[in-house]
Amino acid sequence: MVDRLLGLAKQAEHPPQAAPAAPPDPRATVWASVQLARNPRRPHTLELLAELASEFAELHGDRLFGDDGAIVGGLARIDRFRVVVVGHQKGSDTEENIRRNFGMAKPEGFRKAIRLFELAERFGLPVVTFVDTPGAYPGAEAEERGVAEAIARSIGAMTRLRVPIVSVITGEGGSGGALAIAAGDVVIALENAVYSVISPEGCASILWRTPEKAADAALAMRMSARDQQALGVVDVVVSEPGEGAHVDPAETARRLRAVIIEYLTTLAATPPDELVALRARRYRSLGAFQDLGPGPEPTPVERPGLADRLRRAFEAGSRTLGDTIGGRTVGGRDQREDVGRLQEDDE
Amino acid sequence: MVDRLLGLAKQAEHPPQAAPAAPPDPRATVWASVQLARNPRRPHTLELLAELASEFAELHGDRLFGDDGAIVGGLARIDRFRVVVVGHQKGSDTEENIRRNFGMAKPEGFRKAIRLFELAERFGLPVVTFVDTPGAYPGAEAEERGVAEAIARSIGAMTRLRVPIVSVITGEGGSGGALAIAAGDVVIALENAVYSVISPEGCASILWRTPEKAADAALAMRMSARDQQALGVVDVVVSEPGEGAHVDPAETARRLRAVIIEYLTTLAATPPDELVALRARRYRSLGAFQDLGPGPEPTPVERPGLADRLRRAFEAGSRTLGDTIGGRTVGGRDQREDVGRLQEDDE
Amino acid sequence: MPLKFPFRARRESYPPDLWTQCPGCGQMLFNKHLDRDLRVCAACGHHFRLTATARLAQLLDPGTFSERDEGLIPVDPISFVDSRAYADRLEAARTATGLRDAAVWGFGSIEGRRVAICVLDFGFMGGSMGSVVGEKVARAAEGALAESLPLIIVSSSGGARMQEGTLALMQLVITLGALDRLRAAGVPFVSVMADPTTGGVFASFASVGDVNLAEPNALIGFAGARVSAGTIADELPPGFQRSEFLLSHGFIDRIVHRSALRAELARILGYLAPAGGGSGSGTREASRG
Amino acid sequence: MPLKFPFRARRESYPPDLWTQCPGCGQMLFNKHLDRDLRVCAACGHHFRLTATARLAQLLDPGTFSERDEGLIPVDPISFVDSRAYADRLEAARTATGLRDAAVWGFGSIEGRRVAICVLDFGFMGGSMGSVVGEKVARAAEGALAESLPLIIVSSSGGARMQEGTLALMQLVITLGALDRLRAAGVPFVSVMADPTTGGVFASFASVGDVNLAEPNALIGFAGARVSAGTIADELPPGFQRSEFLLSHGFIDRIVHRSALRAELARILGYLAPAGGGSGSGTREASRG
Ligand SMILES: [Zn+2]
Ligand SMILES: [Zn+2]
Repeated sequence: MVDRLLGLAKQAEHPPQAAPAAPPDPRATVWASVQLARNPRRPHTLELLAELASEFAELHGDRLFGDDGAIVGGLARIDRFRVVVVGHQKGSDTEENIRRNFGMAKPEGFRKAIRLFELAERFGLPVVTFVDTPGAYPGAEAEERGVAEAIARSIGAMTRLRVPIVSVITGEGGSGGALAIAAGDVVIALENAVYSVISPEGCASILWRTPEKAADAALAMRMSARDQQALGVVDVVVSEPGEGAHVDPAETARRLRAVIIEYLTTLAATPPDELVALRARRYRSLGAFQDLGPGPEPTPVERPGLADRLRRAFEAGSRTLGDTIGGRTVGGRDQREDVGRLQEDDE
Repeated sequence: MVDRLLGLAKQAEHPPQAAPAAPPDPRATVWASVQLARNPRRPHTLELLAELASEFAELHGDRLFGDDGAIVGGLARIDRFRVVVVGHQKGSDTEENIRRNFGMAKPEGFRKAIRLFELAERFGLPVVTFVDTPGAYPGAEAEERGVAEAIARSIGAMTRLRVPIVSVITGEGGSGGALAIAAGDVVIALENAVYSVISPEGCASILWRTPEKAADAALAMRMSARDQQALGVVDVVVSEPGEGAHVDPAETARRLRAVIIEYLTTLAATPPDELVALRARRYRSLGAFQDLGPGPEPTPVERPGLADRLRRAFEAGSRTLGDTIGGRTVGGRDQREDVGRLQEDDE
Repeated sequence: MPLKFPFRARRESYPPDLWTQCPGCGQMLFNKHLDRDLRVCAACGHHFRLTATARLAQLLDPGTFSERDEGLIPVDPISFVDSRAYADRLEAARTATGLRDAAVWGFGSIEGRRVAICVLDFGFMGGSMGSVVGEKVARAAEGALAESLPLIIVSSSGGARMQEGTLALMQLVITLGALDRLRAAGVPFVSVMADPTTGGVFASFASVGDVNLAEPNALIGFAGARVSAGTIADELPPGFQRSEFLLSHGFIDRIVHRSALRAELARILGYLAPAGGGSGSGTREASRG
Repeated sequence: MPLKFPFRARRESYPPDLWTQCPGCGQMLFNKHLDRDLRVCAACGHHFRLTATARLAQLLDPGTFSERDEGLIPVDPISFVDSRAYADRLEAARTATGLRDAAVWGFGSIEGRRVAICVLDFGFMGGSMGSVVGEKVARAAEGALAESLPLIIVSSSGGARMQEGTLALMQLVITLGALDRLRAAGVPFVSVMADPTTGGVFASFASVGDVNLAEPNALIGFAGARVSAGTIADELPPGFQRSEFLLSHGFIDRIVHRSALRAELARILGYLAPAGGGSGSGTREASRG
């Protein structure tokens, strides 16, 4: 099953990237992606759905406090699949941006997502999520209503969901507010999408003590889609038309649609128990550490694992490491035995 | 099992009531109970727990919005039983009444109850609830945050809970705000507790067009504990010391404690599936109607059922009908066959 | 089996050759046109209340409704008397509506898809829920469960029926218990809230749909607006307890114009209960949400 | 097996014969007394941060701690360099604390009751969660599950560790997945939040305890107060992001003074994981909450 997914990930990366003409400045390159990911004309969830889906019935509300415009969701038909969609929604103009809170969800947004995830599970519908947020809303009212708890519960719900989850990072994958709806069985990213543990400005403010160093932080965090693919956090990168998704949203959606359908097809054939176990394995493999074993004396001999391979790869300076390392990185954990109590019937 | 509970209900009604010296004015009698049920010195959940339980660790919060002082809950030890307690809490003075919102819960109170019910189920702890509220808070903020939805979810949670639930109406059983935590396997009531579908003032305002007729409404709704026992809504009535619970809270708690322990003992021995099925049967039997069967022509021949028996009982003018009808009223539905898809192994 | 009422048919309060004034915009509407427009004002979109008969006729494919439990009739369990005896009120409601109580349930089809459906009729004692209404809602849920058919409930009710005392209150438990078993089995329930959906009906089955729909501008709330405003001196927010208020506060999925309701239900059921077993969807199993 | 640290023991920043000024009340506290008082100011109740060693020593019965997975060490997966390389920061943290990373987990006893316990040490890079911390939390949950022992996690962390990039973010999924399996099995998890519990730690395991406890006046929040105040021009409410604020907003069950924490944990576990199988409680089964 893992091999099947890996094979699919490699195939799915179409159309193939042309080799870059000259080695670009990696700092400028990643910062260009950050800018493209934030481009207000970039298609967001609703714009993509208009092209991707033949039908969309939006469902509103968390049944607890409100209806958050920063996260939309509902029932959609993508090709022959009936799915539940959940996605961040930024505005395309100032009025909509205010209404959508610039795609920064409050607790009610994440709790709407949880409700829709559970609806999907109850009726056996696969979930497709679209991720594009600077992060969860950092204001006082979000803290008051427990934004951290809501994010944790949403991630927790995704780990146990007994239906397929396809997540697509379409723009900004900003920290916990992104991950809250991004913990899919497979994570697809658009070419200029970015994904990071903290915003580059936030990282720069803390570690460089000035937000001006955001581009340095973006590079240091390896936040480009390709670098995230190299890390294994992203499974497959979908190239964007022309100078970026915003120049041709329809073509962008067309390309995404093909990959989403491929993954839905594979995942729909996977029994729920296996799906949940594979999802747990996928995330469990995304940690980089060494185990020196028990005993008081450290044995600082590194085994060649994920970390080494990544370090070598990044030091090579390539921006498109995903191609050389493969669609999904599962190495570094191969020698370990205790990956939890999962059923691994087909291994 | 039903017989066992019925038998227990009869025994548990101790100490036996002395026969009333002269037939009291039923309207004055029920109104006296309403006044006693609302007496600010009447012991509420925390006061009763101080006497009932050897230990109480309050747990706070709904994990969603706030901590509602009108409903308290936590972990308690009653005799040899470890239980989860949930109960309304009115204040004993103005300051506390404001903090407790006069025992009128907002959505966060009911959602705290749901959280604690689910905690109890997860760890196999029986639930004991204490009910004493004028009703759910009727203000705009409660409506905004979905007080009706919260009540519905709380009742729904109680119908599926796989642990025993003992509910005690200690004071005012005010409508949906009371029922939200009162849908137990067994419902105990203090002698002067009242239980009604709407407050007597509200009922009078609507049907008599003046709240002045509240005593008439109280009588018409049969809201006394004894009348509720006659209806089968209350299983057992526990007599109060002296002029009422407020004159001797410790003795009141002592009497309640004995009945609670008896029911916990019986219910703890019941397998969860049976518990849930019996609970469903209990409530399903609390409807009074006739079935004329299919066909266009009505056949207005009443079968002697719950309704008839109740009508005869009430027309007799007695205030202590529960004694004559028995601890639990299950009649009137005996001839019906489709009480749902419950397992009724022991019948 | 077509809908049949054993009693005298309700006297239509709007004879087809007369006019009705719209409470929304004040315009005089020719009743024939109002009926053609599904009793929605063509000028301002005000949704008039519907009888159970009219509601079923609008939502279901013609000739598909088969009523169940039509023989259930209310009794007067607590011999309730205010200015008038409950028994007399029941008799008057029967005469006025031709119904035996405020709920009708049965099986029918919506765009060819079979469903269990229960509708409330506000004309029968304000659509209030006593033992018969609670029992019918529960039986509708059990019928849906037994045949694995989606359940639709259209609410229009002032809440619990005071005249049945706490037995009316117990219907909250009865209906929610039946719906919880339906939910556990993975059978869909769509709640449609029409004007008004308040009190014990809103605090029980109407709130807990897998999908909650509402007609525009329906009064939906727990405490009546007058009670709420009178009891607590809050300044009520604009649109308080109307569909749009509920939508913005997260309790309703969609507000649907009556003319679109039938298609909308069919569309939603196409996801939650796909005809033909959902070949396109993921593995279907009855998992507990 | 007693706690053992392979590296040089942490240099205590408070030599026992010297004084420490309390940041809460400004009073000078004799370190020997401060240690005796579990590092709580006797004057104002300010709770100083604890090392992992001190926390374990305070909570567990003496000599009962048996560490697990002490051989897990961090790597530098994305060759992260800001003003200083991640590798150098790790080395400095190791030297300063004697720890290999910010989490220690193992088995021990609290008042004779065996538990799995994981504690974070703010002294190691602000208690931040990288791959080792996430893995240790997950293994603690799995250890608790395997032995059906209650799990206790004491958090003190600034959040996810930026230097591990999105791999640090993925630890939210890893820890929550492991805890969800624990929850499904009906094994209790008590989360204890010490100062500070913020960012990705609060947005993952720390939030989802069956019971959530907090030490008094601990900083607990998602966005840092500075970030929050700076990003959005809200006037911050009083006590913002402190334990008491979280309690009143419904996210914490109880605020517990450090001197009572051990007894409180024993008391709560007496309900959720009764020794001897809970003879007094109802039928126990692993039902999904
Ligand atoms: Zn009009
Ligand atoms: Zn101090």
